[in-house]
Amino acid sequence: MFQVNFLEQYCKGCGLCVHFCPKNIIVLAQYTNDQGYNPATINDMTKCTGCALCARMCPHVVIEIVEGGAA
Amino acid sequence: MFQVNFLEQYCKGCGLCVHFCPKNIIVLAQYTNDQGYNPATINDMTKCTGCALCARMCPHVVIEIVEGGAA
Amino acid sequence: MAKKGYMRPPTLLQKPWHFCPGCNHGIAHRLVAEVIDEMGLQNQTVGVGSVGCGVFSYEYFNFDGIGPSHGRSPAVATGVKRVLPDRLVFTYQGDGDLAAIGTTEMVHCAVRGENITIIFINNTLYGMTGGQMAPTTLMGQVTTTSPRGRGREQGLPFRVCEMLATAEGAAYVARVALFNPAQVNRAKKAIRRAFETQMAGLGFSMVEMLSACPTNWGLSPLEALKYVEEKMVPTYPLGEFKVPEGVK
Amino acid sequence: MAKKGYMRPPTLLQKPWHFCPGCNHGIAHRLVAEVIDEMGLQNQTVGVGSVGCGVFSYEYFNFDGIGPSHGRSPAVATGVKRVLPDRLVFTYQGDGDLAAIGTTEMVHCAVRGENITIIFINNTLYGMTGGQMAPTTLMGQVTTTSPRGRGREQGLPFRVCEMLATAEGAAYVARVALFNPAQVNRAKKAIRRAFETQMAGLGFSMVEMLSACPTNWGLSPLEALKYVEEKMVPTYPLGEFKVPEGVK
Amino acid sequence: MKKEFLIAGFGGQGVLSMGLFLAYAGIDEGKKVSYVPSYGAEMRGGTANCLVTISDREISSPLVSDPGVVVVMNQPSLHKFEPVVRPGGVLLINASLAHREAQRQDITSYSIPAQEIANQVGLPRGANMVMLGALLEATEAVDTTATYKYLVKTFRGKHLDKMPLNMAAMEAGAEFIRGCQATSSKTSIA
Amino acid sequence: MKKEFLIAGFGGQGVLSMGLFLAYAGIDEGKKVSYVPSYGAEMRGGTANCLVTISDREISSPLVSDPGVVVVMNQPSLHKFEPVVRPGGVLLINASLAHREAQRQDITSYSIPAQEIANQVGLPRGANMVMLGALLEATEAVDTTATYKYLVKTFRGKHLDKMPLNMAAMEAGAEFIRGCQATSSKTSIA
Amino acid sequence: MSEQILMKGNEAVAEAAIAAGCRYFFGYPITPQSEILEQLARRLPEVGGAYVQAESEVSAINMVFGAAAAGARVMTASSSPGISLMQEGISYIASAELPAVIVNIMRGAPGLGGIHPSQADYFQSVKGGGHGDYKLIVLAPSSVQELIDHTILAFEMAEAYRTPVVIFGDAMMGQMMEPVVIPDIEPLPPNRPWATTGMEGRGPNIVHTLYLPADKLENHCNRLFAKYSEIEHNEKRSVGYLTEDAEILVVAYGIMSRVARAAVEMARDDGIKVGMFRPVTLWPFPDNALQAAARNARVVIAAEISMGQMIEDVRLALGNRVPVVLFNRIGLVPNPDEIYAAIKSKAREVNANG
Amino acid sequence: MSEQILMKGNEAVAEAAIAAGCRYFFGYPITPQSEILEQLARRLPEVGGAYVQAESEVSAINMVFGAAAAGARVMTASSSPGISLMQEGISYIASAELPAVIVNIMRGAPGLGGIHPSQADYFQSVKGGGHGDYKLIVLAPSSVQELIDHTILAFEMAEAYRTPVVIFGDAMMGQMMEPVVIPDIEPLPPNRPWATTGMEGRGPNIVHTLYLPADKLENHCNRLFAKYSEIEHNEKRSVGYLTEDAEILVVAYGIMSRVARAAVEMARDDGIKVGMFRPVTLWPFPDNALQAAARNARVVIAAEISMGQMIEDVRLALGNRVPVVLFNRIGLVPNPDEIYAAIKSKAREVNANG
Ligand SMILES: Cc1ncc(C[n+]2csc(CCOP(=O)(O)OP(=O)(O)O)c2C)c(N)n1
Ligand SMILES: Cc1ncc(C[n+]2csc(CCOP(=O)(O)OP(=O)(O)O)c2C)c(N)n1
Ligand code: SF4
Ligand code: SF4
Ligand code: SF4
Ligand code: SF4
Ligand code: SF4
Ligand code: SF4
Ligand SMILES: [Mg+2]
Ligand SMILES: [Mg+2]
Repeated sequence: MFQVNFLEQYCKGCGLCVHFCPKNIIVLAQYTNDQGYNPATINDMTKCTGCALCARMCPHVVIEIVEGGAA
Repeated sequence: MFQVNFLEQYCKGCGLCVHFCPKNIIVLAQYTNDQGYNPATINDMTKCTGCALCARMCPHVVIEIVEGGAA
Repeated sequence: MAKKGYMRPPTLLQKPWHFCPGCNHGIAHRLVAEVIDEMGLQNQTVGVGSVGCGVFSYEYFNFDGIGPSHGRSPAVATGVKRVLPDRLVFTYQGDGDLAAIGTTEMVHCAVRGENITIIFINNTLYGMTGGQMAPTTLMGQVTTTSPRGRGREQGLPFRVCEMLATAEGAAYVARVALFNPAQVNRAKKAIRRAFETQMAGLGFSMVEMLSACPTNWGLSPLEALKYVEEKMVPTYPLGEFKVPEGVK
Repeated sequence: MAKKGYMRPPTLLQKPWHFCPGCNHGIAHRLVAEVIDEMGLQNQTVGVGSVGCGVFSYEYFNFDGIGPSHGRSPAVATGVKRVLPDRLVFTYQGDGDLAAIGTTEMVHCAVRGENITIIFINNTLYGMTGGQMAPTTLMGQVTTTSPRGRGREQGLPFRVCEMLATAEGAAYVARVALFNPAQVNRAKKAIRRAFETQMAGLGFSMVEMLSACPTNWGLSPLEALKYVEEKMVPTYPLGEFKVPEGVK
Repeated sequence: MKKEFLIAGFGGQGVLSMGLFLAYAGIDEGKKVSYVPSYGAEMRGGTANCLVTISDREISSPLVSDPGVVVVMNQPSLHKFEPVVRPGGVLLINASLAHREAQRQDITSYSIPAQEIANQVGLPRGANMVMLGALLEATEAVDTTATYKYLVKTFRGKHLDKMPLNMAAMEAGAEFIRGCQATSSKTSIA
Repeated sequence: MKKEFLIAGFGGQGVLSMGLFLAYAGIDEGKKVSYVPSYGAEMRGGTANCLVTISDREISSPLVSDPGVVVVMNQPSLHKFEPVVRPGGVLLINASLAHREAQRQDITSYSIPAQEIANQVGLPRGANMVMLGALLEATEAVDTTATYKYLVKTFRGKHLDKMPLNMAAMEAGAEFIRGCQATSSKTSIA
Repeated sequence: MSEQILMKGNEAVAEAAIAAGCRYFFGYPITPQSEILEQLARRLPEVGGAYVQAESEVSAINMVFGAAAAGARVMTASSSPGISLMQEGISYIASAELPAVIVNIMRGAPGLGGIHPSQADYFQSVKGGGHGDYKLIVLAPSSVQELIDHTILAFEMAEAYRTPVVIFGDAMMGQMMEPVVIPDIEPLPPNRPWATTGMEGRGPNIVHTLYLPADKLENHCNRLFAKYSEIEHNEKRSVGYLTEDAEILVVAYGIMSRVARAAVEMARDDGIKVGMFRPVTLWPFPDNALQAAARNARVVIAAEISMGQMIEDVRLALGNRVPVVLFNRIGLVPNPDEIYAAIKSKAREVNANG
Repeated sequence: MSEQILMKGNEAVAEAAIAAGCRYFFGYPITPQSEILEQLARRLPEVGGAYVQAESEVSAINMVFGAAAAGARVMTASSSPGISLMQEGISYIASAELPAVIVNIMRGAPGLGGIHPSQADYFQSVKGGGHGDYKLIVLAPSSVQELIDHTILAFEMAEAYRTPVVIFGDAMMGQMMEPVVIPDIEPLPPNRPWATTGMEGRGPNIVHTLYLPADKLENHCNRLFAKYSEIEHNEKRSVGYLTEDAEILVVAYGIMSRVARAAVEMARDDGIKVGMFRPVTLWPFPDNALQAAARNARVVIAAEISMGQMIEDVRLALGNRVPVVLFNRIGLVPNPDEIYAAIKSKAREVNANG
């Protein structure tokens, strides 16, 4: 089990994590953060494989992934 | 027959013409020109083949070679 | 990337960045930080920034940093390295900074075989100043100063790696891209090899990264990555142009 | 040289020159003048000089001439050529001028494919200022600023032709020498091809001439030619690095 | 007569073009006009704003610290610019993105759900036009007709079909203000 | 006491080192000294010259337009510098390369076949030492011993064997002057 | 076109250059002047000219050297750090007596500074940032319309005197829009018999700056300075505003003069006898006009967006007849209130000292 | 070594730098300063330092930036055109508050000019050749021994104030030889806790010059100028010679001051009441001392090898109390006779005006 944490206030909603997640579990939220962007978020954390492709592609170091985590 | 003319006052006595003349007919004079150099000169003009190798190598455009000439 | 999970590299300060959404500068920053951390060099590093969208690098990295004038980073790095030969000294430069105004400094670091590393972010234009044509702009590419698309009159794309590889003093020269996770991994390896080249004292090293500028390309972040893959790579082929013996 | 005999080319004014005895600058000047006369371009030429021992070129040539600042001749030539695209515009530069301070201007003329010609006199050092080390100085060569012989710390010889040939915009690039009459003839041919490349609008052209500086090498004029042949050529191989279709 | 308008928001919200509409309308009315956009590096991802001055006399300085009319298109701009409104001036708030009321009592303020209105009109990217219409109604800055003229200029050619919707958005903004004014007294600013 | 010496000739004739000998001798005698060489681009192939000042007092300006002593090592230098010799001063001409006598009447001049003398001494490259010896004899510029001391310094190490010939050249130059002076009256310059 | 259009200062410079017959531009991007490049990249090809983006400011100024030598009407533009890089080239252009127009849209400094409005390059252009003795004509417009008028004037002056002319703007003037009219002039093509265009029908033309014999160099400098004297005689320009009875005189140029004028108006409303003097040419500095304007002044306030540079020329013009004090801000164009406050406090002093 | 040795000015600068503990030099050849490079290329490796020949002056000054940031005592040297190329870099170094010594052995100008002695870069270094508000300490030695002493002083000042220091020489001073003594000092190694040396045991050190928020830039400039005030307070240096009763005062610096002094001596022999004032620091300019020296002056002669640059600072110091006239030559160091003649003619005027 992996816990994917988003430093939400840094996210610029670029959608790269959304695109590169092989499990298709990341989406951009409906609301906007303080910067005015729709931040990325995960609906179903259980599907996450911890592959970190999302983090690899994130240009704003928004994503950290820890094993075990809150799940 | 060729006439090799030296613009003597421009000669800096570098000796390149002396070295590259296949007929070995160019020598540096004993006297110095106004610039203080021993200018190149030819003793036996009859041996000159007009090959112009001397002029090709002269860095000061001292040498002109004309066919016929004074000989 | 054997171990799973992912943590922010400690040499990256936790701050919001000014980069636009989807800008590849952020990925490049992160990779540099990761390699420095993995090599344990945080305390031995002097980072030399530049003027361009990467201008705040010294505010984001958690190690000593210098902000030089536009294009002169390789000269500044030379000054640093001669004084501190055992430090990791690298520059972080855009294509305008490195390949236009800073050409002399770049070329002579390579020619001298100066023992520094250049991290080179090629996004085909001057990002920070609003998207003007750079020497690296692709043929036909529209920018604010090539409004009809770059034509022959405006020159031809400058292939920096190919040029610098001709310098005997250049030890490691590679071009990588950041348009998908595999490329990002490769890019990271190249940075590591470049830094290893330097720490082994083997001479000049450079990693060019083909990098997306969604804002000035007028593309979405995703389209911009595709543009890198489909438009940039044909002009700027990827690969290692020079690898020193000790690092293979 | 089919016809025998030899006359001063009319585009060379008849004046004493400041060059030292045996200096190859004189030969280079003469060759440029000969080609321009043979091509009938005296009235269509704008010569762009430089700062170095060739600084007085505009006083020796009998055509329009410009004396720019040190190293910037390719930029000046670009300015001229853009205004007068049908003129023959060439620069005459030493290795310090071209390959050190003027690197950016040179590289970008090649990268842009600017339709000008560079005549490049490589004598491995700064002649005019008294023989300091240049980027082109040979390994081990003693100069006033490499008093122990150039070592690795002082960098490695800069092979300009090889580097510029990587630029797509560079159409004709050749390295010749002046150490004997056969080489001088070859050098002249290269100048002719470079000028033809330009007049045909094919892009950037350059002829590098390995050139003796007896004064600063501390050699006799003859020894200096030998030095070019035996010491310079191995580091700077002669040949045509790029020849455009139209000129072959 | 001299009026200054500060319009602020995110880049991309059409803040700068609102300013241009105003300025051109001013020129059309024979007024002196100046326009100062924010620009450069700090624009990116951050706020954009512009300051428009419309005056009967030569404009000495294009900059003022206390503009009479301020339009804020988002929350950060509200924070930043509410304090600078000239006492007695007008503050127009895009309530769709700025989620609080004005705090000052010495100015007239309007909270306008510009996005919602724009959506209703059928021009979802027209929140700025809604705000512009509101501004014209709330301040009598320039004649609305003058603005429409510039609108025509802007959209002439292939975008002319967008004219009606844009005018509708402006009108909806104006209508919103009229609704508000029915309940409060309108402040005219000098 | 302040004396200025101008020494001029082709580059390579040892002109600059003659000046150095003088200057060091001056230092050795506790005098103030300055030395200004010509330099740079126009040196090449052209003339070289240096101006040495030796003085009891602080030297205000290292440049003078009318040096008391002038040595010309070749014809062009004779042309150029004969006119500048201070009236009453001394002009020493290397007659081997300057093929005319001095024309001025208000100075003392010596024509010295320096090359021939050097050849005789067996130091063909020592024309400058011949002229130096002549200069010292003709002007009492500095003590000859002081000059010898510097000579020792210069040649110490592997060139010491060259000392005697150099001293002989100087002595031959001095001797030539003494010969001349036997027929004219010597002018001491201040 | 005589219609009023709203234009950014930078775009206005570009359009004015085209109106003045400039067909060649060489430059390198830098905020806050890049719109000059962008506009000319679009426009020059349309009018048969060439926009060349140089690889650096050093290259740009040397391309200008070449194009001017080849007889073209030519311009470059940059902002403070870029202008610093041009200093060697500018010295060469001045020495070679080439006509050229150089636009400096000044920004925050020193170093990288920022992109703020600034007037801190006064010393550089007015006193001499390059090596050696030379002068540049420096024009200081204060509105977008004046940016246009001065750009046209700059080309005329450059050509009349064969000398480089600098136009000063700042980040705000470059960016702000005002309604302008671009005059419909028909400039003659450049007439330069000395230009290096290929020597058809004449002897060789040479453009250079090397004067090895000392007397040649001295002659050259004296000749240059004779020309500069002529320029000083002919071209000093300034604008006074309510100076007649002014006991307090504010001296300011460029954007700052507009702020100063607004402050003067505010203070006049309070009955303070204050006027404004605005140098339009910074070199030649309008010293006589300033002396006249300061006739009744008891204090002079030099107002600058710098740590005090123009103030030296104000002091040189006025000697120690009247105290000259500095009002300055950095990084921004101040509000008229601030200068107004400075005027008021000086007015109190003046009254206190009777 | 305390023995007197004969040394060229250029070599003396090099040796003095080594004595001052400078171990890094970055430079590019140019006549008439190349002997500084050549001497340091020989000597620095002997003392464990590094001589790096830069590929241009632009690179050289930026290498200096890097080495100074990395904590080293560092120098560069050039001559007029080369110094022009350094202007951007100098503005950065001043803004970043890096200690560095920059030697300018001035030569004929503008443009390529020549290799003559010159003092025509006064405006460039004293007023500001780079962009923005900054000041450089400028020292003007007048003998080879002073070149040594001032080089050592320059390193001390650079370090004390964290600011670049310029040393002015000219072609003659660089080339002429005088007997000198190199002082045997033992400078401490540089102590720079702010240097970017790798952050072992502390947080990151940053050296930069970007201040985007306007208030940050304004603070930065105010802070810089507070430091400059301190320097103005502490470091003004000058030498007077027979100024007490001088009715004519010659003001000259560097090599020109020696010529002026000789002329003053000649005129004193004629009974003319003339003195000399020599600024040693050109910035900060010793205005107070000049005012004192000119107390009794009825005319002041500014003597320069330029078309008149220092004369502006003389005028600024003296206001319009006394006429200030220019004596100048270009391309050469004049003979004392020439200044003597100028003094004599002024003496006649002064007497005529009684
Ligand atoms: C001397 C100088 N010239 C120009 C500039 C303006 N400038 C700042 S960043 C930049 C270009 C940046 O482009 P690049 O290096 O490609 O970086 P990017 O922003 O694209 O990452 C320019 C031209 C400057 N700061 N200094
Ligand atoms: C900006 C500037 N820097 C340095 C110089 C000094 N300088 C004059 S010629 C020259 C080097 C000439 O060397 P090179 O170009 O190789 O020509 P060469 O004399 O060897 O033929 C230098 C450094 C200068 N004139 N201007
Ligand atoms: S770690 Fe992998 S699976 Fe999990 S969210 Fe990220 S990309 Fe998707
Ligand atoms: S990649 Fe990063 S910045 Fe982009 S949407 Fe995902 S978390 Fe946000
Ligand atoms: S032409 Fe040939 S043969 Fe005649 S002198 Fe010259 S080199 Fe000798
Ligand atoms: S090659 Fe020319 S310069 Fe040399 S010796 Fe012969 S004629 Fe004279
Ligand atoms: S402008 Fe381009 S390069 Fe710069 S931050 Fe934005 S996306 Fe990145
Ligand atoms: S110094 Fe060398 S390159 Fe210069 S003229 Fe003399 S020989 Fe030729
Ligand atoms: Mg870029
Ligand atoms: Mg060379």
